[in-house]
Amino acid sequence: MQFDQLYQEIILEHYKRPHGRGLREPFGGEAHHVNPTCGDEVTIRVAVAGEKLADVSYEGMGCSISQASASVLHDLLTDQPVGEALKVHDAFVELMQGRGQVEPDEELLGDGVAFSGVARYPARVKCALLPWMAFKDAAVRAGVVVGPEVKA
Amino acid sequence: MQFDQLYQEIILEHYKRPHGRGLREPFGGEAHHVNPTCGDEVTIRVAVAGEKLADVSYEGMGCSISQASASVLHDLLTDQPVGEALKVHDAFVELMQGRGQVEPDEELLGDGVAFSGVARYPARVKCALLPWMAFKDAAVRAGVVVGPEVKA
Amino acid sequence: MTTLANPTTFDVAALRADFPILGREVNGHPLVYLDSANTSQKPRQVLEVMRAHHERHNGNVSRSVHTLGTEATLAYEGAREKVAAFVNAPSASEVVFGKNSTEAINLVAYAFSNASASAGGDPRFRLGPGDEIVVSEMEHHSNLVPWQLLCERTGATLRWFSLTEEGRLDESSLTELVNERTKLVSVVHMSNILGTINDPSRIVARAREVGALVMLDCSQSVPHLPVDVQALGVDFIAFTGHKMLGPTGIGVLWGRGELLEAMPPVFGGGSMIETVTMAGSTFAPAPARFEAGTPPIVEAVGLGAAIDYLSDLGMAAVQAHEQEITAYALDALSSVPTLQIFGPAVVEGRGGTISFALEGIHPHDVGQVLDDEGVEVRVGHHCARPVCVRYGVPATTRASFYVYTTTEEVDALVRGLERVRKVFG
Amino acid sequence: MTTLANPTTFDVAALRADFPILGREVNGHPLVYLDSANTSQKPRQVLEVMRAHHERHNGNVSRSVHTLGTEATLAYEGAREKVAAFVNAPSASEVVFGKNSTEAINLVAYAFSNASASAGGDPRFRLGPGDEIVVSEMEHHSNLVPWQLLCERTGATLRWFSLTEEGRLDESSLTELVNERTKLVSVVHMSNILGTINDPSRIVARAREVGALVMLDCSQSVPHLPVDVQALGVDFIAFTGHKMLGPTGIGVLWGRGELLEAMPPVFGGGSMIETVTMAGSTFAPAPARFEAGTPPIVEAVGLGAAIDYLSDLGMAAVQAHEQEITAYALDALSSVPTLQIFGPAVVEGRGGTISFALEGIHPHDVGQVLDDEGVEVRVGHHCARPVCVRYGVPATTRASFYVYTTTEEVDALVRGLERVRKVFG
Ligand SMILES: Cc1ncc(COP(=O)(O)O)c(C=O)c1O
Ligand SMILES: Cc1ncc(COP(=O)(O)O)c(C=O)c1O
Repeated sequence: MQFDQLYQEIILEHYKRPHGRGLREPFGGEAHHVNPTCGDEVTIRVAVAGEKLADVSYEGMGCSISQASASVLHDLLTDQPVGEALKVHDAFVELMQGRGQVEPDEELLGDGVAFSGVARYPARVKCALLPWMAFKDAAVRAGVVVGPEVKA
Repeated sequence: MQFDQLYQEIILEHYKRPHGRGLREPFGGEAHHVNPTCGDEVTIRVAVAGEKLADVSYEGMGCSISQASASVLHDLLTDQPVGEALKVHDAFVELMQGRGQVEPDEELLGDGVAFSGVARYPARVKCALLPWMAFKDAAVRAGVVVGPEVKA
Repeated sequence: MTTLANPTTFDVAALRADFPILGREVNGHPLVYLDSANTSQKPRQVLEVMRAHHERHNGNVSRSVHTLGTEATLAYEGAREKVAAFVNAPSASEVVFGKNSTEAINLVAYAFSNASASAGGDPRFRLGPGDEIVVSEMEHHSNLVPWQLLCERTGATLRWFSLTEEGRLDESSLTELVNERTKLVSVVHMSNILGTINDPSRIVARAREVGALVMLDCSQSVPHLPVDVQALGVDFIAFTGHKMLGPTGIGVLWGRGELLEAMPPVFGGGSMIETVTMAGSTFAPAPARFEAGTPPIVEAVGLGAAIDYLSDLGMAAVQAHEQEITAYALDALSSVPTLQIFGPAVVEGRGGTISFALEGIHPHDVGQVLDDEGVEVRVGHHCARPVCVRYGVPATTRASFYVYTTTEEVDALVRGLERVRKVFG
Repeated sequence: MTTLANPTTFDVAALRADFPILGREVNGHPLVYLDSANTSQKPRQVLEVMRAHHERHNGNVSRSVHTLGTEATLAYEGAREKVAAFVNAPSASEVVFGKNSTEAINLVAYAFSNASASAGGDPRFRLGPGDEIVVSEMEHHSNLVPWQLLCERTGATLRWFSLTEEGRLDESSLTELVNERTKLVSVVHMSNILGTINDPSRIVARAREVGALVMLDCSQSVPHLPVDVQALGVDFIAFTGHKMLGPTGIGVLWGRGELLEAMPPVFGGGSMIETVTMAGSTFAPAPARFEAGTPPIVEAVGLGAAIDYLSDLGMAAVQAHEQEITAYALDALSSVPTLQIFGPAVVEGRGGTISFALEGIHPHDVGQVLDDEGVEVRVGHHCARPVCVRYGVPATTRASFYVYTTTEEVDALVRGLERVRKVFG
């Protein structure tokens, strides 16, 4: 059923027991994003060490989808080489904007695959993307060079 | 037929051979009115002598209805006692705004009765009323005391 | 149309048959539409009038002498008369059509700035540094942001009523807040988030003492209760067609005739002029002066049909029905564990719009589970973010009722909330 | 839908069956509707899409997570994409919906005044004494009065192109008229009174030289010919749904993305915000920033359906059909004694809108007699009074054509004019 695909166990798990939550020092860039329709907020901090993202920390308040998405983002990107992290970012954004037509890459996206069902709910895509958009801004502020804007 | 009631012979006669046309001196008040939807214009001058309207002169440019109406207005109001003229004015306005439901007073309105058919054409009521509205303003400026505003 | 002999009641089940959309399913369940404060559904009577207009009488208004144009003009102006009668306006020429409430409010705000910018502006509409505009913390963004922008443009100061814990206007500071510097007070008649119905009488009395104008945002009141502009004693009201069984694309500004006459034009264009030359123009009297361009013709006609429908029901009956549903819902919701209501907990002085929170569960998730059951509620800040801030929540879940709402639908909401608590408990 | 294999033509007789109103009678005669430049008739395909939206998918947009809200949002945003594609806009986010062309033009005018009033306003939109705005003597009041009012608000100067005897823009003074002081040139693409189609390419080139923005009033062109904003090279265009087979209550502002981003908000309210506090607000990116309040949802959906209908016909075919009718009408009208045409006498560089005078007979009377024959034409100054002044007449009679117009209808017009001459001769 579509609804169960939206709220997959993995998402509810991340929501109830988020990984790596909390804003940590040191960091190279920070971004705060708001979803204007619902007031959900997230702050992301990115710490770069050499070629790697040494830490991606976050704080936020919002629905299960946006909070679980931040938790998954933390898992997927922390300790990753910068180039790899941006690839994951792009793959996640592509999945979310695919209206349910994009086949997710399990290798790349890990728990992020659980968000496939969200792509069928246009009103919720913004929730899932909120931390990822903030991450991108934070990464830029941390000095990471990224590709062209992706629109949510 | 409705259409023939609109363009009664009397109206076409007044249109083709208007009575008392031209702006004359002396006058006590003048008013210039424009119909904003079609650009029709009329200027009316009122000269009061004692209790009487010594002259109602006019100049204008517009359709058969507005021009014939000015001609009839001149006929009906010139040389009339002020009170009588205002009665005629009010009767004419009432006839025009009556959507064809008002029985005109032949005694009072003379050739003005020919405009009964116009009242069935909401878009043309403004044409017929144009000179009468200007007359009222001109009369006020000539010192005549009139009743409350009537809206066209 | 479904009216009964008793003027204070109507047969809701029969009336529902007038609303085609109520027959549809959502996610395999019968639609339970509890989002009428956001936008209402439309009865077939309204849709049929609009269709007939399109198929028989479509023409542009106030510009043609031809038959179609005349018929369209009569229909459009007839709608204006219906609107005037519905809110007991002294004259149809006090009714200005625009596209929604938001535009109506902005129109007044820009009349203030245009009057302030021109030397000959009417003093009642002239604003500058030192002058004050008063709103409340309960406003919809549409009755807040236009005044914030106006204050930025003119240098005036925005002030506001705060709210009590119970979700009512705190009028304790009325005399200080509305003072000699106040040029305008603009407050909401019925809150779209708390359901609170404000009685503007003390505010109006105080405004009269200090010579301030009063605008009432009636977007939520005109659809749901009898509104009489003369009894209210205010200067302007705004409301919107789509929340009162009419189509989108049509809104109303009502203003006292002498004020509309004193207001400078805001939008320039066709139909609002008296005469135009390249060097300058003069303007038509109200309401035409404020209706530049081709107006929402078929939308006004649709609003007229919606007003006919509501008038046939009787606004007193509409309000009585909603009071009943609201009392039932307040009671039923109080049985849901961990549920907290924002706004008045009693039916007195409130309408059929109830915002609430389930402890620890985000409104988005509440709304999503309910939608899966066919229950359509709104979640978010409801374009009234300061209210959320006031009560310390980022967002709420809101159920709102209308003429077609039944107690069974409230039951479906309560059942849905049980499932929400199961999924996220 | 009535398309034929040949892409440059369609079967008008068959297409007419799509328009219910064309089956009605006026004063005992079959309706001959020659007033499409004023407002067009609507095919049943458009009416059906609107009705289906009301009966199945009605909800408010961009505010709900529920199914109805999501469906309504997809329909509304889908319409935005159709509009963008129709005028070849690079992105749907460059399409701003409002209630008509007039609002679209006023929106740009108020963006200029708001930018001028604030210290941080983008220099391209800042206006003051010494700056100039250029229009033409051919403008509809809706593309003239907003700029007059803007100049009054800011102290800028309004200047204009004059017209040639043949009814064309006189561009001989282009380099003097559009100069370093010019901030904006706003001209009509196709005149609603003369029928003239202006080629903006020289104006655009000159504006680029001096750094001025260019707006094109496409109210009459988008409905009748292929319009490509990228090929035109302008900065803004405005058009209106009701003239292109869509409903009233919907209009479009297209603007280049980077310009929309640089424009301050005009109307405040719901949906145009990023975050709101009592003390101040921040705003959403375009197009949302310019769509305060509940937008004309079903009207946008109707416009989308109208665009589908026109696209199925093919805009090249639509234009070809009108060229044919116009050539026929220019020829037929030239046979009427004492008839004088205002505007280009040849079909080249003009559209299917023909204004004329019958010597000594007032247009009101012409229109009235024609209406008695079921022939609906517009009479008056057509919201372009300066054009009338230019050609020394208070008003004109205007016949205008569209996809459903036939040569038989032109014949009926010519027969009607004979009767006019009999009654008033
Ligand atoms: C050239 C032109 N510009 C602007 C307008 C205004 O369009 P609307 O009345 O839909 O705002 C019109 C039509 O009335 C027009 O023909
Ligand atoms: C109290 C209140 N004011 C203003 C508005 C704005 O109405 P609209 O969006 O139709 O302009 C709304 C509804 O959205 C409302 O509930």
